[in-house]
Amino acid sequence: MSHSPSQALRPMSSSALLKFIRAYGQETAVLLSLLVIVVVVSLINPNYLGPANINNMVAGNAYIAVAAIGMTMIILLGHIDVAIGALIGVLASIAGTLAVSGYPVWVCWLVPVLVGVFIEAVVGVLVAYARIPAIVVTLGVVSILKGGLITVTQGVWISNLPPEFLIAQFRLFGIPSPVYFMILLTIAAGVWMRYAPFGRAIYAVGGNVEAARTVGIRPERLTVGVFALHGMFAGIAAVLFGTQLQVIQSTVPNNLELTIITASVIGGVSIIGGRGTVYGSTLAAIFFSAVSSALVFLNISAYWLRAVLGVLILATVLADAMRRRQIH
Amino acid sequence: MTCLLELSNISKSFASVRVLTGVNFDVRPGEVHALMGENGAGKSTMIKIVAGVLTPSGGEMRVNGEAVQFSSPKEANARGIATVYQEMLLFPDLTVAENIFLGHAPRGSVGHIDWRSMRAKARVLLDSLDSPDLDVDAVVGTLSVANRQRVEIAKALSQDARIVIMDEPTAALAETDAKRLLDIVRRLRDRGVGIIYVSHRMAEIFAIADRITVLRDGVMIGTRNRDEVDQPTLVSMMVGRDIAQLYPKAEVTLGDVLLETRDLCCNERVRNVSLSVRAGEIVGIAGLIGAGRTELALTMFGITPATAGEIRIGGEAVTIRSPREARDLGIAYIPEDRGRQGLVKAQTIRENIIHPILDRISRYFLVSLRKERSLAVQSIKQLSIRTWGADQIAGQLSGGNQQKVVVAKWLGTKPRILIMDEPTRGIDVGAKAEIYTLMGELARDGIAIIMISSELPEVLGMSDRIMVMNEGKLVAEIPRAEATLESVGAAMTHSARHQEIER
Amino acid sequence: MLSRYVFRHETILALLLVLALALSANLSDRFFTVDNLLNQGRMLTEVGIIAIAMTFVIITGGIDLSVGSILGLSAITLGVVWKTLGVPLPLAMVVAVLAGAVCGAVNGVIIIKSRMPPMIATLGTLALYRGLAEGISQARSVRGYPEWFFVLGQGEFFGVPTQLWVFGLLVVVAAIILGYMTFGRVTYAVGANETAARFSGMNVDRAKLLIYTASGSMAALAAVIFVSRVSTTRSDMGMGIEMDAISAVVLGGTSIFGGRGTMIGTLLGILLIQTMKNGLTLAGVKGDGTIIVIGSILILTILISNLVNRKRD
Amino acid sequence: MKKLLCLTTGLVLMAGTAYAEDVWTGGDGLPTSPLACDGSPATLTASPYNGATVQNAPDLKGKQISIVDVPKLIGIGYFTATAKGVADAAKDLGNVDAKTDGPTKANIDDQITLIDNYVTSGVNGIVFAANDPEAIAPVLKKALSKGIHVVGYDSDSTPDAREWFVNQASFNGVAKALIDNIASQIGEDGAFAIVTSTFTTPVQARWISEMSAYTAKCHPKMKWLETVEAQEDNILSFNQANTLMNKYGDELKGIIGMTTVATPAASEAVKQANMCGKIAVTGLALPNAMKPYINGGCINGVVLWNPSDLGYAATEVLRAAVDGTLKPGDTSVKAGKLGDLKIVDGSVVLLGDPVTFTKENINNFDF
Repeated sequence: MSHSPSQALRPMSSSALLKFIRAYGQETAVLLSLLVIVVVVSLINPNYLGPANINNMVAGNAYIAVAAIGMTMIILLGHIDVAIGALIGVLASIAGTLAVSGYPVWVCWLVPVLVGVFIEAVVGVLVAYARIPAIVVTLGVVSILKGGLITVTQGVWISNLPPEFLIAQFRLFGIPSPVYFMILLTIAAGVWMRYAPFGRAIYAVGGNVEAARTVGIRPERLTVGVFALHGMFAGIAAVLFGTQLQVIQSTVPNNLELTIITASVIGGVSIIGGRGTVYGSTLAAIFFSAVSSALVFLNISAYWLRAVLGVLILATVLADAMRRRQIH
Repeated sequence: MTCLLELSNISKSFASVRVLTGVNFDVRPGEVHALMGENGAGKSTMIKIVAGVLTPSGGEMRVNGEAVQFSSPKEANARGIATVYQEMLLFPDLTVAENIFLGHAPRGSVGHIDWRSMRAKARVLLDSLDSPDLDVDAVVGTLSVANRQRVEIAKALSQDARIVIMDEPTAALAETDAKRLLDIVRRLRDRGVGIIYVSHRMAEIFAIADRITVLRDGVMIGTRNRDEVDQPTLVSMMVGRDIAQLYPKAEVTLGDVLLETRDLCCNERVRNVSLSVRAGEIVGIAGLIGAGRTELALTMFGITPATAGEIRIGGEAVTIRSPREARDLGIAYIPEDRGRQGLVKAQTIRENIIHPILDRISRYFLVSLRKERSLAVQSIKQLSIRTWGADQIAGQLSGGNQQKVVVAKWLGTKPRILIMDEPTRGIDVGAKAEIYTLMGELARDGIAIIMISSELPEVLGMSDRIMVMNEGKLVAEIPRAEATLESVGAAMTHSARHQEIER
Repeated sequence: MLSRYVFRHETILALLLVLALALSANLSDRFFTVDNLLNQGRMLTEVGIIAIAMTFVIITGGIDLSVGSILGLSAITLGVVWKTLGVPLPLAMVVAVLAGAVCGAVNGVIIIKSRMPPMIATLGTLALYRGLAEGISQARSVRGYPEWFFVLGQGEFFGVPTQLWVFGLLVVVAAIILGYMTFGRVTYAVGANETAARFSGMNVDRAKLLIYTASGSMAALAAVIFVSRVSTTRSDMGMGIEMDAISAVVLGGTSIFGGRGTMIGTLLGILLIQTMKNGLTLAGVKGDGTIIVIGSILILTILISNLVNRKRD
Repeated sequence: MKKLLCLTTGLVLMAGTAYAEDVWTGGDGLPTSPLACDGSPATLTASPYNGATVQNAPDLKGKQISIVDVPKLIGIGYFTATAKGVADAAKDLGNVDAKTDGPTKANIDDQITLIDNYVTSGVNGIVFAANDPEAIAPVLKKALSKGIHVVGYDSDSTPDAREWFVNQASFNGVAKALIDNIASQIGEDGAFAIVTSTFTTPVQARWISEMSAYTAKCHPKMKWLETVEAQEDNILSFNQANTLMNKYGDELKGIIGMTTVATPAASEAVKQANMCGKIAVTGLALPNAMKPYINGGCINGVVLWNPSDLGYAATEVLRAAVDGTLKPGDTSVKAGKLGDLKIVDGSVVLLGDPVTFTKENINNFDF
């Protein structure tokens, strides 16, 4: 019979490589794109592949990659969080304020993580139990966090941070600590989402809520849990973000939330939920800094960075849409 | 012998509507107990109560002699009850192995999911179901219907189920796959599993069931051993009256041929279908789910335009590329999935009824609210839709009344050709009778009706002619006089091409 | 029944608006002056015009995140076509609106053809259009518009700001389309049940294409008014305005899942937000305090409305 | 799908390359007037008053007034410092109620809306730093027409939309200070790069134009490598500075930060890369943010005026305008603790020369 798409795919399943690519198609695509950029640009200017630049490219967006881990889980569930940028700003300021007030550094690192967990858990409750769409809740939360941050800090930069607080500047074997955080957290989250029953439940709820209920999963509880977890990653990302330099601004990069969401989506998370891994989003975050660095190396005005990103988002999601059509 | 499961005097009401009244039912080990009844008879409600999805309003349920009350499917699972749902509650993006074990995967030393052992166990399970061809790492979304069914069954068995509920498991299967499935059911039975088996297929029931229970209108009509009953008895138990009474087929003088197709194709799903319908004629189209009946209707209605062949209306060749064009040619289509395709449930009756004729009842693009209301009021009266008014939300109506709204909205287009896809699915007997009467009246008014239905009694009762589809092709045409359950049923399941769909 | 529900949400909103107006008037005697109120009208026009089209978009179950970028790109188009290419300004205005329409149509085509979720498709074009705006303008502002051009953004007509007439007209037209015309019925049907709409013979794709094109055109119209109001063209114009528009629409009771919402609700949403911004500032609350209040009101209103709604089910 | 992805990426990058200009300094393309290389003062031509006049202003001479300070945005150290200056001046004057409120993003629309609301609420005076000179003009004119005094600082509007503008330092003065500073560190044949906010920011674009002209005139052998954008974002500034160092390797001798965000971030990048002494950083910066680097010896010196003084002066000028002690045609104005400030170009109050902060003096400043 020829009218079922499954027939066309089945004979390939014998090949382990193909199986891998099929399961991690988007991740492979991002990795390949990254390699293409690296090869092309380093041919034009070998300095691009200098150890320092590699370090910068990998470390530069590490906090985005960490935040994208949580965002990936949120999107897997079929939700979204547009407040993540503002949240990172707030949590970084909390960390900095504690640090200059002389609290022990572990308190300064831990408290923002806990606050992040708390805030996102509240968002999760509003989404799961009050059934307000996540985009509406987080749209409101953005305003509250942004306004709150300015009101509290009065816009003053936090400087004179104690050196031992600046965790993002620690290096091990010449590699900055954010790289370790990014890699370890990505792998930990990836493994957890594959091997922990709770992690698998995220895929189940994202793929088919009703079916998930019949196998004993409670989607509401899970949603709150995942939002809380997302808050934890936001907290870690905020600490990495805030300790990268000697001062903490009370503003975050423009459209930080969109960058994080984009990393997740380009990394292969299906916005409808149910499919994707965290490896792709981390690769995508590195990919962004590689592109942004490449623009400087190629003397392309940064104006075009956004246009490039836009085309990339469309291309990847288009690919995802086409693949999905093949499956169903 | 103790029963695995015993229901005594179980009732269930939704709001004030009683859907089950005093049902007694039991399942013994190593037995296939078939559950029969027309749509809306209360079968699914009963199944859901056993599966722990619904809690009964009254009565008692015992598992292995112990009284139980389930508040979630998980609790039913823990008692050894597993369900193979008709709609197949699977996760399309996950693999076969994971679908089977989700929620109770084998754990490793640190509580992690042991993928290796999970895949091995899934392999063993599938082999025991005689499905060695099914790859445990395949993504379920890419599987055929038959294979998904096997995954569902494996999932049910993965928890050592002692009682397995199967809700119309063969509804979507071709003959060979259905036979294979029956083999699997027998294997389970031989292992001592008790099986509640819901099906419409008479032949199947007689091939596999040990006992048969019939429900009608939420009431248990009776339980019989297989060898105590024959088909006509079962049918009259299910229908509750003479077929002639339920299906008021009036004699109508047939007019000219209104709709004709010649070698109509739509990709692989509809293959070279040639048929014709005359004014006043009711043509029934029978076939299995997936046989291409709905696809044929969608092609004639312009949702999936024809890729080859010809459609003639009143003798003239036409092209139909959209439902709007179909409507303008006098074709109306009552879709099979009322909630998804037929109605905007969140809107009022009034709004729904004018959806297909927005352009006709508006002037300068402004909707005539007066005409809208009068049309709605008139339709409510004509089809005796039970509602408090034209402004009631369609989704709040009962299934039968929702179906009448769908019929009303399409009658509003003044069709000459009416295609009805499963026109009585999920509605109560009273509403069914009304729909049948209406069909008779429409036929008398000279409308050509094509009725697609999986309920053979209905097809037999209402049609002037019966067409049988199989794998996208028209395989048989049987006049009313010669049509019997057997003849039509055989044509339906007999695969035109004796090839296995799965390798 | 639907209309009853809508009535409920709008009642909540209207009450809130009255409350906000009363509070503002109480807190500052300069609030309830014709001058101030008309001036607030001038301020809300751009977000308002975008929110009108966004209401349609969200009722169909979609979303358009790219409107801010389309605003920027259209503004740049206006400036570049007029100044660099030397096209007469009235014609340049038309070209700018057309450019917005094209951007919107591109969104529509992507969403319809690829069946990509609108949020992602427009997230992509958000970046793309802003990138184009920056690339085309090379980040240069265009200034020096002739005096007559400012009539649109800074002038008055019978004592009322010119753009308020435009906005008012558009609201009325949109309310008629949504409430009384066949296209409105199609919009609701598509949002509530796209398949059923298709099966009812509605041209779903055409409706979506029209709505996204309208969304782009409205963003472009807002761009022209904006340029006229601030006398200059910059590529960063309209950044983040999509969130303001979406907030207003959602606050107005339009369901983000589609199928439900009214123009009156959106109008009330816009007015409520503007009243709070203005009233709180006049009362001496700073900008950061104001946005906290607006964010809280957004969540609370939807929460209350949801709870009321659920009780009724 | 992978192909599609790679292909589009490649295409876009190529298209971008093709479009890229040869040497793009990031200037605004307007005429420039570089100062003399030897530092001889530019001749200050007295020109007639070209600011606006306030209409129907009530006579508030010596009376209590309320003013609002609207910076480009709030939440960055620079404008926090100017706000402090405004508050200090209000305290020193004793008869001014001052308040600072601004948008959270450097967004023209939010700023305009904010000012408009304050006009309605009936303040007596506005001091502002414009996000866009043209865009802000209509609302300021409206304020003037309602008898509200308007004084700009840091970033001007068009002159006809305000009475006075307090200029922290002339554009060509800043340009000269920055270029001379970097030249003294990296030599006359050194190569340097610029990290700016965005090419759309008028003030930065103006400075860059003047710097480019001054370099061509007085340090013709110096090599201007490129200008990169980093918004007002310190992480991005840090990354961009790193990328510049990696791209040019040994060729790059100096980085100039055009914002108070970019300069410390670039310094941090140099420090973290252990390039102190090999790559010179200068630019505009607040002393507090630079103390670790300058005291640590990594950075020699940065340039800035005292932003607190800038806010202070703006407030004093506004008070003088309200009191009528500052009138069109005046050539200087008394500004409290700052003494007499010169007035040039018709309506521009000069704060004075920019200060170069070095190891020697930086600890005397706290902002």
